[in-house]
Amino acid sequence: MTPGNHQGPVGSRPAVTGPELRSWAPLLALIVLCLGFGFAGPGFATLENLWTVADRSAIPLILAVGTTFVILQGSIDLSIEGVMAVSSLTFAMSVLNDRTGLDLGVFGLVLATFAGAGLGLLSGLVTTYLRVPSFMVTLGVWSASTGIAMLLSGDQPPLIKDPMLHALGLGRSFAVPNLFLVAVTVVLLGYALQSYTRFGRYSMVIGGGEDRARLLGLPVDRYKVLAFTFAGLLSGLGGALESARIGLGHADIGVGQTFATITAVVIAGTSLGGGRGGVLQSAVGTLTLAVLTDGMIFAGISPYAQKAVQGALILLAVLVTTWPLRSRLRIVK
Amino acid sequence: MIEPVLRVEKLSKSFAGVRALDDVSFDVRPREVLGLVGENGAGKSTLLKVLAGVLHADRGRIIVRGTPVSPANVAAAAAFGIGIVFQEQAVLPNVTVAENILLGHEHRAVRAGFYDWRTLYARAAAQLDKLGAGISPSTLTATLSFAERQLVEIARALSLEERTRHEPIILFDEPTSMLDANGIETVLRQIERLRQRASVVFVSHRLDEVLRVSDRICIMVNGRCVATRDRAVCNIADLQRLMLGRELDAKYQRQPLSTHGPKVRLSVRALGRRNSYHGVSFELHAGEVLGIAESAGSGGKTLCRTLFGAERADTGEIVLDGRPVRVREPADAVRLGVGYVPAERRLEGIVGGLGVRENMTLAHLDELRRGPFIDLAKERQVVKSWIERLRIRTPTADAPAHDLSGGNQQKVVLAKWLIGQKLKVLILDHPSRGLDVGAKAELFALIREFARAGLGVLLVADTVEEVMALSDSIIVMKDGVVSGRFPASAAKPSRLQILERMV
Amino acid sequence: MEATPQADESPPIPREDREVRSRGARVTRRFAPLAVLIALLSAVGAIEPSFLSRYALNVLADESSVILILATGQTVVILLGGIDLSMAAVASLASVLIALALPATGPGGLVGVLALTTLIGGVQGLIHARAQVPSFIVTLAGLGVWSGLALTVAPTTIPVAAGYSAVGWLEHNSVGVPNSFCVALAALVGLAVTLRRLPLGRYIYAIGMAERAALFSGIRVGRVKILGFALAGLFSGLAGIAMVARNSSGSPTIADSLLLPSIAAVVIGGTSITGGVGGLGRTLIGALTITVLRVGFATIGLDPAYEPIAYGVLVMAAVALTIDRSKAQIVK
Amino acid sequence: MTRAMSCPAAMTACVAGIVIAATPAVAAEPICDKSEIRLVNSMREIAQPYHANLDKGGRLFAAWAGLKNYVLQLNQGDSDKQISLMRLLVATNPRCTVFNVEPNADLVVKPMVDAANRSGAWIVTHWAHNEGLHPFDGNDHWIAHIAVDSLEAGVAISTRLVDAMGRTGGVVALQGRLDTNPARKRFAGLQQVLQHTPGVTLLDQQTANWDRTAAFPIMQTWLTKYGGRIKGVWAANDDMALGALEALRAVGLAGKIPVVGVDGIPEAIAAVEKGEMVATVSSDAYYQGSIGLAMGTCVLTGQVPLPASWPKEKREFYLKLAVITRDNAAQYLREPQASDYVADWQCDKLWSRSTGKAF
Repeated sequence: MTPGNHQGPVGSRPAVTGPELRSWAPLLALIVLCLGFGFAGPGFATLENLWTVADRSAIPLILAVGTTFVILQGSIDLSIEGVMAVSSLTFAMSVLNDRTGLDLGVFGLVLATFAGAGLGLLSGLVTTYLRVPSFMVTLGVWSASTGIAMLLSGDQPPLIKDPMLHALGLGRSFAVPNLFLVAVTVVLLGYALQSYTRFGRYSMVIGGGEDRARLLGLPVDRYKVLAFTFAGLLSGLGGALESARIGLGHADIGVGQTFATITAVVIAGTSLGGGRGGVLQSAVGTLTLAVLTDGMIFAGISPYAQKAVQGALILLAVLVTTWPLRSRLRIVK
Repeated sequence: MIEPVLRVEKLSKSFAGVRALDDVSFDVRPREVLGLVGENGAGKSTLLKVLAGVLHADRGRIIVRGTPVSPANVAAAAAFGIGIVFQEQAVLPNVTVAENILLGHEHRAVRAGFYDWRTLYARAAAQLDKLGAGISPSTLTATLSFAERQLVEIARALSLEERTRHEPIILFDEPTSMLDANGIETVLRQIERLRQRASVVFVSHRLDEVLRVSDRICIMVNGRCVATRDRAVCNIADLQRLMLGRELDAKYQRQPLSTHGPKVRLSVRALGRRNSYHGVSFELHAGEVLGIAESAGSGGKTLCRTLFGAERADTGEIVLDGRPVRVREPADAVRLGVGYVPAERRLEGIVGGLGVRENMTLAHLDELRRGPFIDLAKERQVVKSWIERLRIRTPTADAPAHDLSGGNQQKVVLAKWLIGQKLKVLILDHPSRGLDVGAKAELFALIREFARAGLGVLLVADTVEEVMALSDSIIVMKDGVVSGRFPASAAKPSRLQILERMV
Repeated sequence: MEATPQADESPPIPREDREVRSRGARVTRRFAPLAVLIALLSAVGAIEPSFLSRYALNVLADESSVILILATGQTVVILLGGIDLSMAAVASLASVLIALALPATGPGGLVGVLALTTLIGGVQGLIHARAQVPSFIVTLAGLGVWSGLALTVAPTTIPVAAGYSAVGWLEHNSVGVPNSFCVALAALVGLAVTLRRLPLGRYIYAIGMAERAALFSGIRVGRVKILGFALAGLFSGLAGIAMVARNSSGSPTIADSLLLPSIAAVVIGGTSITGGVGGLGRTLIGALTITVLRVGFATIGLDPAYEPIAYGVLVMAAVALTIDRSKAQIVK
Repeated sequence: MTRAMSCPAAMTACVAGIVIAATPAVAAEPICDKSEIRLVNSMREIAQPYHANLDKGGRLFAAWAGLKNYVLQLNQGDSDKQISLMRLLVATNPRCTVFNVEPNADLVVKPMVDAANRSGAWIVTHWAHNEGLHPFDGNDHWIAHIAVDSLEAGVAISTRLVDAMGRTGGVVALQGRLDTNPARKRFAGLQQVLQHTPGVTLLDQQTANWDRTAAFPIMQTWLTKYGGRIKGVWAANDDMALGALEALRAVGLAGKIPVVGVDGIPEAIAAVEKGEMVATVSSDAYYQGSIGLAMGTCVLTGQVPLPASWPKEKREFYLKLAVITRDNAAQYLREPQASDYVADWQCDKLWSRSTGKAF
């Protein structure tokens, strides 16, 4: 290690207060945001609206959990929209519908989820074994799977006729939207994975120092593939559930989700460099976006503005997390 | 005679034609601490990396407790009971101490992929207790001091006891180089304790440390172990003499000329950078070669990079040709007529993918322009002349630079600066690193030649040989301060005098 | 996406097999893309002969012009080792501004808009270089901000009320080839000359290949990067103009569908996504390939769904073939 | 991958049109032999029922007229591509080619008409509104522009909505993508109606980009924001109406709060029949997908004189609108046959569905 590169100054204690403090900032931001909208106008700070936000954030939460592990490892997943599209159609065409004779019921959900996992697996394998940067691979997978979805969709989006699944997408249990319950389960599961399994911990390790992990002979590639597969799996689940809610399978079902999900993951302090952050942070980020969107509709602001706001947020978040790392010789592509 | 736990037989390893290990052989006995000393580039780290499975030897045998082994990677080496302690940067800051210690062999602590944190902490704690280190296994490693991280590294190496019936063999690769006094003290105490349960190979620049902890000391020169001494029967002076190895070839035996003009090219006044060096002042005259001798991490290298704008200085000023200057980035330095030949040649010296021609002219394209365009004809002709002048061996002027040998790459880097019309000061950072003897001699001759042309040459190196061979005046740095000055006017210092002030 | 500097100790790849590999890569990089283009053209031509008629090829050229312009700008950024995801969005924004400005300002407005988009690119470059944020984050954010802005400025399609002539000439044929294509080609050649003959070009390649070494050769890396992104901005503006010329109106989403195709054009052409290797000749081939895919597939009545699939596969294949694996041991 | 521009309303087969002054009986010289004629339907995609039906309509006509050469051009919402595809096709045999164009966006009409004039191909356009751009201004190969009065569509559904609300209470409106003419015109229709209905107030409006997935959460938020004050839901197309309907269903309000949309896609018609939606405007995609081809064929076979000689109102006219409500929903659920349209395809009946109202 030459003094030239960006290690902490020799002998000094590495600075940790920065990140530690920041990890609470997003939660505060979320609370402040809620208070702000709450005081801005009536109706926002109501239990009913709480459930609305919950319902709105359900599917983004599911997507965010999957993407978190990929980003924790320092990679990126841009294929969310495409994967959702494929799983949406797989789902709609495998459950009771007006197109095919199938009626797999809940197994349709499983099937669609696995379809997503398959695409994730593909991204993972290409990234690790052909050593292609993940953002190019997933860009390609995004495009390809959109095409596949269009093929499946044909000249008429398949309508879902299964009342049970439709109810799953729309209904509530004990006043709580079903999808939100699913999302919470996924988040908890994700948190468990992150803190109690080798997959989760090694994702941290890989993000923290892939070279070190390889030096110690850890099967890095295996866990990378696993992360992409898991992300694909949850994108698949998200696509299927979105279809269950809307009642049809459509190739455009996930439009805008990639951008939104990455924003959600990043704004709450999960570093795109990898190794920092986690599922809970992503959850906070997702809720922040949901509240923001909800509040903006309350305030009657056009969704076009929201695009801009999201853009600004992602940049701000990354600026805040990477600013301390700046140094004369740091190379960033 | 006791059966050695580790025997190394005629181990050899070369990088791009340069011998790093040259038939090196030695033994490590049970529960002994073997110190490994030698000038930088003597091959110490390479040797340890080969033993630990990070690198692979070209020839030779590693024998552990009578059975020959060839570890494929760190994990494999660990299985043979060999553990290595890297410098503290190696630990992962973003996970817990326990994970760092047991990474890759959590075993019972992870069942079917699920972590049992209690067991994990318990097992990690067990390792830490061996060291008597008061670190909680559940702390986030980022919150530890560098010394504490070093302990975590040691604990990790120790943990392999659990996997071998035998006592482990622990390799320390300059564990103290990045630590302050207290840190060093802690680590050394740990090594003392280890003697109760393991065999240790210990590499350090600091001879006093080595003498303090080692039972025997193996002195390496140019990739071979030239001598092994019991601690009892030797002192620092002996070690230093041995480290300097065989008497140098005549071509390095030259009286430093002090005929350089009175003109001060560069003067550095009380320059300081936090945690690296402080209060450094000197003057570099036109036509003078000023050598900074130091052992790695003593601040001299950083100082040089500061003068080139690659690092920031906190205090002091830099005066070039009588004018105080500010260098915010290397580009500023280049505009001012300062050149820098970096030690990390492949990373910072050459653009491997570009041709020799493009590399040579990269820094001075403005001087080769006709209008806005690069005058290719002129460029070719200039490059051609320099290839001849420096006797650069390359198939064509457009051959990709990474296809050249180290020595010729270094000449290309040199030419990159010499091409400049208004070059005033040339900074050389370990210019002969990774070059074979012949290439060295040729390079040194060139440098002296151009110095005479009124250039101010500043050299930083960690081998006395290199500094002596080139310098008119010599400054020795240790722990960030100037520990010795040998101006050209004064009598020529002995190599021992210099080494004393380095280590 | 941070380059991991290798310690000097680490063993270099033995020269001979590196040569073999890089030569192999060089060959595939040079010829594979051209082969793909020819194969596609002949395949489509075989099924629909009229596709190869001079007129049809003219239409192809015209169609390719916008993608070509975007890809040309993108090439500079990718050669630097970065990526610009915001170009299409900026082009859309530009189209709206032009449509709004032309009636009032006439040709002068074009200059203004170009200046603005150049500035936009420059600012993104500034944030990337000075705040050291990965380019694809900065531009991903930019993608959101600029298209959001475009939609807010003008949520509707804006027909060019007056002064269309200022851009209309792009749609005519003067030398038997659509002017828009000539302009795109001219811009590409101009930039190609810059890359090959101006110091700036050398700097761009050097930075893409070995940023540290470039820095240590006294190149003002930050400044060059900012310039590169500014160029990308400029070309986004040009693309916007071409769009307005072709549709005689501007729209906040007019170019958005061209983001992926334009990036694909660069990498399919054989320019390495890790930077430093490639060039505009390849981008020209890439852009034409993409265009054949876009209109060719539809012409032979192939289900349009196969088009994105082809992009996806080609992009991955191209990057896998052209990426320089000896550079970074760690791929993220 | 930009969002779909959904396809706005048109009109219905059932209402008999006021037949415009019949064309001169004198038949002109045939321009092409029947075998040479090439029919082209150019549209966004076929992933939506409306578009699928455009295509089906076109094929029905081709089969009926015994024309083999039918080409379908899809642009996937990429205006640029829609233009290029046309330009490419007219590379061969332009003068016998007829384009029936559903513009991806207003802005494609001019370039495509130019292409027709230059190449000698024939084109009929639908929907778009291009101020100051008319077939009769020397665009001899632009046979006709068949527009749909989106304002009228907006008025039609809005009237049904306020009636269903008993002319009091609050309305929320889901707008289409604002850069499309139908979106603006239909909303204008709503505003017009509200002006004359003081009892009804517009609580809120947002664009949901023609998109069901986007409409759903917006509706949810409104439901919590305005709760009981929402007495009616207005949507600029059926897709968004159905999205809002799902949100209502989630809180058990489906069928209790009147919803209106435009397009008459099967799902919506079904909802109307179930009483969950009050009204939608069925666009007779079959008709739109075939009439342009019919016009072109009549011109090419010389059964009608060259368009240049036609009166303005035959070159540019609105389709009449009819609204689907619970009473007549049933008949729209059945798949149409060629026989339903043969009457409209006759060369002397080509204008049977014009409102006669000039622009």
